[in-house]
Amino acid sequence: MMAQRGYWANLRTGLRTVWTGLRLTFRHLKQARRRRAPVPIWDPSYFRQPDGQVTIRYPHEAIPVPDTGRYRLHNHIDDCIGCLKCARVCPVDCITIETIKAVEDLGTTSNGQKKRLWIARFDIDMAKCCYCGLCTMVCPTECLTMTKVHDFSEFDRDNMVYHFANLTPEEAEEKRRLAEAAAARPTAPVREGASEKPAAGSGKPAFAPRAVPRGQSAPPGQAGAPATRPAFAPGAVPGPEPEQSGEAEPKAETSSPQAEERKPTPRPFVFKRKES
Amino acid sequence: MGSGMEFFIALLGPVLGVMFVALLVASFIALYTLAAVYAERKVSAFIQDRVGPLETGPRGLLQTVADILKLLLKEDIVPRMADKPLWVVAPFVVFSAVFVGYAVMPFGPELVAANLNVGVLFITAFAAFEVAGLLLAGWGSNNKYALYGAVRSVAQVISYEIPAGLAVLSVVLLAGTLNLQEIVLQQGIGASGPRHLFGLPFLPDVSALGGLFTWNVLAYPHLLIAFAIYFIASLAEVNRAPFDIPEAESELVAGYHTEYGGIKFAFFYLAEYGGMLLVGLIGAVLFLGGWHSPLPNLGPVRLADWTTGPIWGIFWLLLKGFAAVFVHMWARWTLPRLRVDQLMYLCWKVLTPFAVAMVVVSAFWASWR
Amino acid sequence: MATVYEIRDWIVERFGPEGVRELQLERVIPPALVIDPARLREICRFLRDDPRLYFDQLMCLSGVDYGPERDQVAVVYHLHSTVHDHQIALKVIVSRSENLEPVVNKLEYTRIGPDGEPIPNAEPPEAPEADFGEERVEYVTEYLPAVDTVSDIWRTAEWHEREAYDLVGIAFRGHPDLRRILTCDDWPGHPLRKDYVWPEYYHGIRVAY
Amino acid sequence: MSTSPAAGAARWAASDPNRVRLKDLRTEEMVLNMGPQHPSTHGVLRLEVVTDGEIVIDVIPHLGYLHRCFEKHAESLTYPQVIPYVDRMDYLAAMNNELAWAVAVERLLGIEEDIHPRVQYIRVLMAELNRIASHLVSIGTFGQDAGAVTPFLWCFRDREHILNLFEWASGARLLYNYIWIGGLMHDLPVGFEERCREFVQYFRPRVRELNDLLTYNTIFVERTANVGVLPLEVAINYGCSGPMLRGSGLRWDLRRDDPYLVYPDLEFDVCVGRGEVGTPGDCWNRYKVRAEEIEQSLRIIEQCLDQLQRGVARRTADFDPQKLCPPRVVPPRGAEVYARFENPRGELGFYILSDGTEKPFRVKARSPSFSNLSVLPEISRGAMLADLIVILGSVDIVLGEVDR
Repeated sequence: MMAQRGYWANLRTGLRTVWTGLRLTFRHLKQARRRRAPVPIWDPSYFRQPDGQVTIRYPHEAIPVPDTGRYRLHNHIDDCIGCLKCARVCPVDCITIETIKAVEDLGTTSNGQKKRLWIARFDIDMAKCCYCGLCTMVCPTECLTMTKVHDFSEFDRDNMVYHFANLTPEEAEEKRRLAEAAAARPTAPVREGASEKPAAGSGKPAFAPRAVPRGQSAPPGQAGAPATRPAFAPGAVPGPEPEQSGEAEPKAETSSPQAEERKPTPRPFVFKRKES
Repeated sequence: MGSGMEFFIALLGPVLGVMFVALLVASFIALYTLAAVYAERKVSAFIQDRVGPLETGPRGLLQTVADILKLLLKEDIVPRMADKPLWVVAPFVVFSAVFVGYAVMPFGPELVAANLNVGVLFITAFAAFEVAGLLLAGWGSNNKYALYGAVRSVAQVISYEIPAGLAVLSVVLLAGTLNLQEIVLQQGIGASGPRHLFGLPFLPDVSALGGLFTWNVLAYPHLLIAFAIYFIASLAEVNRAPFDIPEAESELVAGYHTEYGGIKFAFFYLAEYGGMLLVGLIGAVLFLGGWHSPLPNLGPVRLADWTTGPIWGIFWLLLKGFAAVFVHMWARWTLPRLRVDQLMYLCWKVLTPFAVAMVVVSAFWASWR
Repeated sequence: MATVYEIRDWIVERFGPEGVRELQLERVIPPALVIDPARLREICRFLRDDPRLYFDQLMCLSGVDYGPERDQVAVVYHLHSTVHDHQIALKVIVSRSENLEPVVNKLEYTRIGPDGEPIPNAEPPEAPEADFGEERVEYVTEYLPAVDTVSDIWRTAEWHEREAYDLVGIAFRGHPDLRRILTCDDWPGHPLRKDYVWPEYYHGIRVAY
Repeated sequence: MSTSPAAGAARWAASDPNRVRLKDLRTEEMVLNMGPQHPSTHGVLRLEVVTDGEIVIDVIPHLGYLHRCFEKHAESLTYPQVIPYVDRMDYLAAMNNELAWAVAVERLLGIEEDIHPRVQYIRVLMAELNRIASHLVSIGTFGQDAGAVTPFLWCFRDREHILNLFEWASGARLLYNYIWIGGLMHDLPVGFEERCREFVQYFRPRVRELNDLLTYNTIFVERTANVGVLPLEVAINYGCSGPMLRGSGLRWDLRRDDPYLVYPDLEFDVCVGRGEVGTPGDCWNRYKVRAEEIEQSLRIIEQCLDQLQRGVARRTADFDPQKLCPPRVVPPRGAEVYARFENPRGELGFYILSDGTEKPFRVKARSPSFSNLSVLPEISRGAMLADLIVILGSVDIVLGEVDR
């Protein structure tokens, strides 16, 4: 194999190319005295930085994220009209929205659209999010945006669920009551993703034993917490309206300590999720 | 320092003295390894346009200390199917083989732990013994990758002993001694007998000049080729790229030390870096004037005289050794890895013939002189 | 470069009118010939070796399940000639429920508890230390619709046929190594079947989602 | 979990899909399991290697460790929603995948010809940039497989600039969802074309540097030339494509031979393995094809930039590529298409069958790596263990695409 070009020619080529390589790497070794500044790509000097070290010392310095950067989602809930378009377009179903029909006037969004629904729940599971940005593109009021925040790691996966709704559970319950009273027909909350299996609490009792202890241990000082949870208890007969007592109500909470206890809520698995 | 140490040895007896020196050398190797690992990381980083360790300590200097602490604190896991005695003893065999080599290394005038008259033989013998440890490690791990690494390393070391040995032989023939200290002494000021520039009798005698010109590679120019051969072979002996076939990361994961962790792995590391320095030092002793200064006496400016002494000796020798280590690193981060058969080709068909030629030249030179 | 009509005519000329059952042109890119499953191998060999055609490359082999209503599965071969630079699609449509072929290649997996009873997969273990039981593996025979293999004509087909077997559940008669390729060896069912039931547990691991 | 040996053995049996049985081996043979966790399998691929010493007797690849059933997902998603999933197939060349999916669906809809020229040029520009990025990874990891670590990091250094460009244009660094059916997510940011041109200028010397360090290095040549020779007829029969096929000497590039978008208007050479060193079809020639394709891609990029800055695809105020996308993608019932595209790794084909709804009835992705990998056992028998790594590196697989 080596004797392809003759012994001496090979030897000469070998020495030459090895020397070329060594010279090249030595040049880089010398260049290491200089280093690139972490300039953004839109800076005209981006490709005119000196040769040398290129590493960015990340926590200390970072390349600025462009304005188009698609990272953490943010919802400006005041502008949300609860149209569910984002939840429907999401390929991974990481957005969960519950709305309640409003009887009173909710005003308009900042771009003049009429708001008709209370947003009892607007959760985005950023752990599931695939950052495709489709939800921000379909949003009619442009309230759902992807921000430039890209470093938001958490120790607990549950903290990756972001709650954007601005109603407390009590408020949500009241709105729901009002809505039911106002309308002759019952307005069950629309729950995207879980719509096929309404009684999730009764459908999967197997998960309840895991759900309850974790929820209890999380907020130790909360007196009211256990009261909302009996629907999850093992073997408990689901209430007459498991949807509201077991599912919807605790989920509509927004404050963070209570947020933890509703995380283990079983999410019924359905492969075909978006039946139109 | 030399005389102080002699006094010390005479006072406390040879055993204690040997232990002290051993401890000194061992702690030196450990400290040097810490520095060398750091240097390797920095060199590789700079070659690759990176910054290297920076966060632990000032300029990342404590990174290797942190790593060694991590290794020391790690759980000592023995694979269930391993051949335990062999597996346990292997890293220590490997390290000892390297460590023993330092015993005969002349660090300065009168500064040698064991002034053996067969020092060259001793050092090459023990360098070859290292492979026994690697084989134990590979076999004892009971891991196929480790076994591959061990077998490859045995094949490699056996091949590379030959050109390396021949290159050493070409020096020994000219020096007429196997004593490392004497070989060094011949290469500087105070060398007995005339020593002509480039070994040619019509050129001036440089034995009084000292410095660079009395080194073997300049006194006998063909030894430059011998030195190159020795250097390449020594790269292979310590399993460094482009001859890191036994631990080829992309093929054999980590070769013979795949299964090792914690303190045992640290010993392999010590052995590797200790070995790098050792082969560099041997090269310096045999070819580059050992602990002699490269600065010549120029008339009244007696640079060679001024820069000779025990401290200077350690300084110059280590400088030469570190330079060799740097070249090892430089080559490692430049060149791809050879395949086993290509390594054999390089050894048997390129290096060995040239080494034989150098021995022949040396033999003629020695008899003619 | 031959047109699809020419190709059809040549096949018909060689294999008779039953050789090509249908020519699909409308909204089908590239045009497809529905051919007789029984003569698939002959036709493929002809397509590859005939100097006018030289379909030397099988670009893609796709298994398609038309669902239980239509009760058919198809294998679609997209052929291409690097010599003449023309393309064609071949389709073989076979029944989904008749003339099934037994395939003994699937591992059935059960967990046997300490009492010797199989542990149902529905419940995850309470704690990691709990006895998870032993695994028992059995071979079972499946009955699948079958098509002749073309893996000896185009070697591309070897893996693509394995994939079609794995995901769509089509057996390939004469395939040298018909194993599952993408899913695990003991995966239940064939995921791209339209009536596929998504399992909730696999080896006691919840796989939903 | 039970820790008794019997239970362990049973567990082993269930998760032991080894093809080679101990009783089938000769005495001197040994089975080496390479992967799924191995530095050189480029992901989670398992190779069951039967070896006789250093010689490889047989290789049996085991796939599927990264299988997520893309095709099943695609059946339950609308056409535009599939794009993020397509991104994740060949995650090193997401733009090319998106382009392939978008054009395939456009062909299914019959609107392929109506795409705005600026959209087309931007797509080609992005695809070629991503081809460079992908080839850089391929070359770098190939060098690393051969033991040279430095080229790998140099390649990544330059790839970073491309990713920065992509992030600027699309907002994401790796999985872009930028090329949409009928249009794009948005227009290029102002100044993008200039920066792109600077990138080309910056990058050309870096390619030369890379050639100096790696391509013509004797050790590298010795390691790769005449290793894993893939004869042309075998390559065609196994359905190899892309640099695999061109490395074997066939001048075959879908951008030229089955063109899509504006590729017919662009000037570029199709690089083939010429056997400059070694023989056509060996690892070095496959590598070289990739290295040369980088330069051809730079040429294409320059032509695209000419058009985007001054030519038919100039920036106009009213250009909104998002508005060009059809609001609902519903192909006619029974329509089916097999569309193929030149990805960095070869021919990416999508077979899409529509049932007249918003969701495809069946999608089959013919991924280049899948077919390219299938030839691995054929060309690595008789090679040495170290060669197997190099051959695998030269096939340049992306497991996300092999397993889908």
